[in-house]
Amino acid sequence: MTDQTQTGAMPRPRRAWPRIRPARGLGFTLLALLALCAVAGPDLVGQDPAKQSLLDARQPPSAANLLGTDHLGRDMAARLLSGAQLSLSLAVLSVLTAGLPGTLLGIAAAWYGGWTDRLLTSFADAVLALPGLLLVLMLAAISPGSWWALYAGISLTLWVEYFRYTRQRARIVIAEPAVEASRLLGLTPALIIRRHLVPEIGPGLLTIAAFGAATAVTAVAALGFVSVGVRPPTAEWGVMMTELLPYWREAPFLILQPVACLVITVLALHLSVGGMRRP
Amino acid sequence: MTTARPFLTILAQRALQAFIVAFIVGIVSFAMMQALPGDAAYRIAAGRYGYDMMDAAAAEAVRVELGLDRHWIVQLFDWLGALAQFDLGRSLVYGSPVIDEISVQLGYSLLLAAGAVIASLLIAVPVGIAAGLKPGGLVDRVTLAISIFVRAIPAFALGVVLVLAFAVQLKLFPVAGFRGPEHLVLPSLTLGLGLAAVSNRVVRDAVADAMAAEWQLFARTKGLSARLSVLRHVLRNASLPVVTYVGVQMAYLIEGVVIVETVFAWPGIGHALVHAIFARDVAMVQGTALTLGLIYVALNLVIDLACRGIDPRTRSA
Amino acid sequence: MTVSDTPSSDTPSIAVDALSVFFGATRLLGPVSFRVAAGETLVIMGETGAGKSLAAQAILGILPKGLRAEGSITINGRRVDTLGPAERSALWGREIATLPQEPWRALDPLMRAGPQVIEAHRYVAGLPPEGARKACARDFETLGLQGAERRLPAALSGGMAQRVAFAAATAGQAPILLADEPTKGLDAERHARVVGLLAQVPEDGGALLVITHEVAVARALGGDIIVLRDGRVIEEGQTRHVLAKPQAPYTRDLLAADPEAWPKSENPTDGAIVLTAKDLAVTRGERVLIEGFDLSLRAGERVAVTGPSGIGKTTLLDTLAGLIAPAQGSVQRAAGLGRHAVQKLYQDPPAAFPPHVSLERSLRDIARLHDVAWDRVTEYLTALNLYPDMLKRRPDAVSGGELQRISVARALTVRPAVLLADEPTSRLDPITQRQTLELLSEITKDQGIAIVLVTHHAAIAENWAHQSITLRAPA
Amino acid sequence: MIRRLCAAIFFSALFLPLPSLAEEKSRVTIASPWEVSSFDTAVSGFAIQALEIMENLVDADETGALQPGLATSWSASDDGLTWTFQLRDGVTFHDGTAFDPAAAAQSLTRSWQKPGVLAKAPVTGVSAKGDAVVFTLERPFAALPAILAHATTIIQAPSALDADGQPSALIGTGPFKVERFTPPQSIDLLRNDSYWGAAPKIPAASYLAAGRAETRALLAESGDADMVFTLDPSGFARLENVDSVKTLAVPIPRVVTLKVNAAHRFFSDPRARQALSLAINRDGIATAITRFPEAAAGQLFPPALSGWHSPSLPRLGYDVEAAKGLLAELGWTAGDDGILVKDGERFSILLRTFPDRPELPLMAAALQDQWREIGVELQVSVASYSEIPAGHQDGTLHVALYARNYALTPDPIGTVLQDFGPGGGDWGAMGWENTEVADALTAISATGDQALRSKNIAKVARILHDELPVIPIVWYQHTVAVASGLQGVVIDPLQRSYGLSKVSWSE
Repeated sequence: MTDQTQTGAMPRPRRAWPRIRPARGLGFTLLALLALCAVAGPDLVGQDPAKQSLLDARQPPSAANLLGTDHLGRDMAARLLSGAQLSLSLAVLSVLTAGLPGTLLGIAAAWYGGWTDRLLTSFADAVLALPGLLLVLMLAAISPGSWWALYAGISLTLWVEYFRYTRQRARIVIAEPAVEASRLLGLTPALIIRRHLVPEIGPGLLTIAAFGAATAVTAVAALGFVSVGVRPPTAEWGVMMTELLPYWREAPFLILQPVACLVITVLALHLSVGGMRRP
Repeated sequence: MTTARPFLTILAQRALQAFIVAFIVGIVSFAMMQALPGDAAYRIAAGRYGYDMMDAAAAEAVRVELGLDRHWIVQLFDWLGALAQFDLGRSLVYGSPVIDEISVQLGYSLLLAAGAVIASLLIAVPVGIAAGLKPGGLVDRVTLAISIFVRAIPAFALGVVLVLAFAVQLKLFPVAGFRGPEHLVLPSLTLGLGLAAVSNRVVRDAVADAMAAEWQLFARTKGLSARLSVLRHVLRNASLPVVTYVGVQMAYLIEGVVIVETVFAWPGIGHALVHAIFARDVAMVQGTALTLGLIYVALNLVIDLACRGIDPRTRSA
Repeated sequence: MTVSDTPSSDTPSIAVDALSVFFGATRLLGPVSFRVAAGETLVIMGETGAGKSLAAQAILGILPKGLRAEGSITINGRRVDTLGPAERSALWGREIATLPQEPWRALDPLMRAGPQVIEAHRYVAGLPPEGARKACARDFETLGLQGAERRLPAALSGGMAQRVAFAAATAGQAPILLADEPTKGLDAERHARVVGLLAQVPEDGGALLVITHEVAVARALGGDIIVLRDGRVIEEGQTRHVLAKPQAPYTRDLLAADPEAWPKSENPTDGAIVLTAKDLAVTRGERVLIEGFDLSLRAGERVAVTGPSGIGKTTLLDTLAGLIAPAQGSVQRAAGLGRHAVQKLYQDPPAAFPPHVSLERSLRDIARLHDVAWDRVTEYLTALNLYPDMLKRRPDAVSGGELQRISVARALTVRPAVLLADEPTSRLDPITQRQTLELLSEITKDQGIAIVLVTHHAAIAENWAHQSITLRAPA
Repeated sequence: MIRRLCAAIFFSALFLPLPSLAEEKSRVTIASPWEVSSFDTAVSGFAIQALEIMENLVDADETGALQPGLATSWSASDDGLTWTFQLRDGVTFHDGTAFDPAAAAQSLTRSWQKPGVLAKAPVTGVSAKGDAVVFTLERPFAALPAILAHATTIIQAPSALDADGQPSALIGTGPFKVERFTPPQSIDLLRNDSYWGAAPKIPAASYLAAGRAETRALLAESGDADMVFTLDPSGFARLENVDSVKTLAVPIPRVVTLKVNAAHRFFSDPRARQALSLAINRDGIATAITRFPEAAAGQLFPPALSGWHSPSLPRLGYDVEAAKGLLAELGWTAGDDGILVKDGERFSILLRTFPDRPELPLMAAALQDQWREIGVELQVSVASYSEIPAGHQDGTLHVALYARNYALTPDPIGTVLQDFGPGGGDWGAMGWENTEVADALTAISATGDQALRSKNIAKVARILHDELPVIPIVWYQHTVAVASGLQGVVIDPLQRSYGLSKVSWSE
């Protein structure tokens, strides 16, 4: 057998991020739990996330309200669960709709090179130069309070990152003799992408995606902060962060809850992705 | 891998990019502003007079004053024609020249952005190096967890917590405003922490890669101490991806700037852009977007030049 | 080579007693014992992957994580295997110098050649800045590197990079030089220069420890030799004796595998012409590398192409493969040959496979795309002395020799008419090299496949090919 | 190297002597949410007036009673069509130029031609005459002096206008002059030593617009700001327990109201509007959201609006069953999902509101939940407030939630006339007209006779209370946090002034 000692002076330490098997299992368990929460929604606690009880606002956790009540006396647990549906689907959707075209265009730029590459790269540069916020705010303004406008805007600003990363890495991979060999041997482009590119750039993309999921949710919070949000009484983690900010001194446990949910989600994503790299 | 580009080529490429960006930004922002629903005259009147004073009569007055009835093509060509003479026009809401508005606010925003980048580097570089020198070690794992946590906290929450700690409790820095350099610290730190949460991982990866490189091992076996090897070889090699990434981060900085400007009552361009969009101040939006786009291009030029400084391969060969 | 605490002449510079390296409970190397005194040379020779490099790593104290060394190592009279990492690294450059395997990768890509040597003089030898610069200039002159001080590693040839690395490694005046595969991938001329450089070390009173798989290197350096196989010592003694009268069968095989000793190939078959190149020119940028290249390749024919590094052999091969449009002239395939009729074999076999996919997956993909039954593929594998079980592994988990044979099987799967092989055995030890090339010639003969072999080894070109073309730079 | 340099710069920035913190406490810093973006008095008049940079011809005290300002006296001609304002002598603008009738007339003409309160008054001309400014009207209008006390009619120096006639500086006659203006965030002020009236006690002041209530509360708590206006309920509650600040809450004539499109088939019957009103838990909203339980609006005009608030009106109540009953009378029946249905149409309506006042979206969410109890489905659209006048004009509006200030001018008649006069108003009645109210309002605006006014005001208040063209929800409190060392603080319920010229530091 060839050990690495022959091909290189020393085996490289794993380029991956801290990688521990049990941690990965924990990641998947957490993700499964989050998915369960999102699917089951507020039914899990049997409370209506929109039902108010104004005189019982900002109550600390109790038997009736497991996580307390918000500023309008709504059950926090029910709202967080209801928010999980929107937040997680926003995270997944925006990652998908930004990641897929971004990755495919990145591969196209690296594959064809020349003018295609220059055109796509200039386009991506121009998109980056256009303040992303402008794009999101305008889309949100086209349809105020609409969930889809927010999501589309966020997704539109995120794709460039996937594009840049994929293009940069794919260029290196495509230039390798292994890809040349595969082309000579008659592998179809689709197969070359699957066998050569996906394993090589996949982990990096997943890391971007994990960060991107967090970005999507905090972007909603940031938009809420500049008064662009979804229609009440929608519960979403980012929206809740903005809504609960005014009560951060008297009831800090309120705003901490959606933040904690997001931390858990991102942590779970990172753990289950295992290797984590950024471009 | 790296292609050598002469200095002038870089300048020419960036100039061309600047031109394209100017054109695209102008057209896109104009088109989107036109596409927005609702009557622009009402929005502008609202932006001008506030809700106590704004009504349909004010909106009609605005419509007549600004000629909003004209066909959009006429309005676009007006703007492009003025732009060709380096005139960004007057703010529809404030009536003052856009260039004046931007020049005041841009200065503050750039100060804030620079403070944020410096703060993020001051945090990310040492932390990233510490984590990257021992990938998988305790420092690495702890900083990863902290990075994730900071990344998941919205900037405004981070901002108020920092204010509470450093301004109210410790009384080290002022809460908000922009009188002196001490006012810059907390907003910079708020933004910088958010940036550092990601960029410390980039530094860490770059350092880990450099530490695993054969040339690093050879630098050691030829007799350099660990410290010298890091200082003379690892840092320089690791700084390349980091500098490139900082360039990318700049593009995302503007979002954070808006929030931080609002929390810290900092007069900045992000804040102005948001207001201009809400108030349908097309001239301000176009002018601001254009300025930000050009700054992005200029920053890329700086990054290019920095990479040239670090990487001699791009100069000779 | 005067160090203040110079050991007495009977103290060996380096002494290794019962050194073993383990991965868990598996012994990868050893037990090995040897000693090298000042002015002496020791060559450790063996097949690829025999654990030779582990010895060097164990001596330096840079074994990869998970590996563990036993036995004692004494350097200049001081036991070092019991020392902590910091103390061991303090020996580097000062007591023991190391020549890297791949000099290009061992030089900082962002630092010019001069400063990389100067810093060794300055920080390791402790010279003042001006003195370090002068010492570097002296080194560059002695090594024939004048004018290379301002060049970046990427602008150095392999031979030059090795000499720069030599200057940097020896700047600290360490009395011991450890060289791990110092001639890997060098052409004949550069090969000779590096060996000459190494031979100088014992003459100057240093102790030299060289790890190599090349018989020619051992022969040129003399001294003592240890032959390793599967991590165990097969034979040891004076190099001269061992090479002249090898006792162990394995050593004999190793010597017999030297291309110089190969029998001359028989006459070519008279097959049909499959590929014609006419008046071909190869360029790199503006520079013309090869001009007026003509070739008529017949089925079953073996053609070797030799020439100095940088002459454009690889580019020529790519042009023949149709991967690059010819700058001038034409390449024509015989009528009826399909798109996949020309295949390539690569110098570095692990780099020619998708690294994250099992070998079986890669091969099955190709079989499926070309409608070849899997049984046929296993037939090829068997013919190449491979067993299908190893296909479960990934490319980095099989040896270079095996992988190169798998890549032959992979190429055969698409039923090519022409195989273009770019130094396919230069990274393999002599026995594996011989086996691989012999199998290649058998199979191509059977299948009537023409083969163009690029090599820097004149003996291989001479003995293995039917026809040998030597490229020379245009005037 | 570069890294070290940056570090050096950053750290030296950190440890520079902190001038503003070290400065002797003489400057008073005000924080408030409202940004000052423009030199134009039509746009930024409120801040310029409240900071006492510019002044009006007519001033008003905290009760809304008119006082001499830059005009020492004023009088109307017998037919009520000509008003003469006698100007104060010896007043100069901050830049030394003289304040004279020509300057005043120029400034007022500009205000008259810009959208604002003056543009809505029946003015036909403004001119300088002798040492007075003369207004000519098309019909008698008793509220003119009150309008001249409004922020958009402050007097700016002619030298503040640039060559294009655009304002490019803040030059007025007030006790404070502008040292530095950084739009939209701050204005630094210096005492105007040549002020005609009593000179301010403090030498300098600063205004900082801090948009977020959290920031303002922290500014107050840390002592970085000495007077902080408009606190959020949570911040107010917190600051009540901080020793270094005093908190004040003053009722002001601003009301959160719900505008209902009475022309819409759902709301044309007053009983429908009454039902909606009965379904609102005002006490809940006042307790949980604004946290001033006593500010639940029992009627439209708050007690702060002296002369208009009438204690004799019954409080608007909360009675879900009564509300359901009224709607049932109108033919609404509950559908399968609990939402009312009539003629196959669901009682589903859209409420427009805006986020500029953070409590409005919260109240909208509360209304959404409370009206669901009576089977009314409410969609909430939080967007630009310009959507409300726009929806009023094109008739698409259902209901809108906003905060209306009935004391824009010290005399509320101008605003009330606009809102409930013939044709309704953008921020008032929609599709609702009542000749009795219209006549009463005309009478009030034309006369200065207090008895006649009171009679008509009571009539207007009663009809609005019964008919509910707008449904009041809560009255506003003006919340302020003041550094405990600051003396002489007077909170103006009309929000015309921050009272800077009267404050001083104790000791």
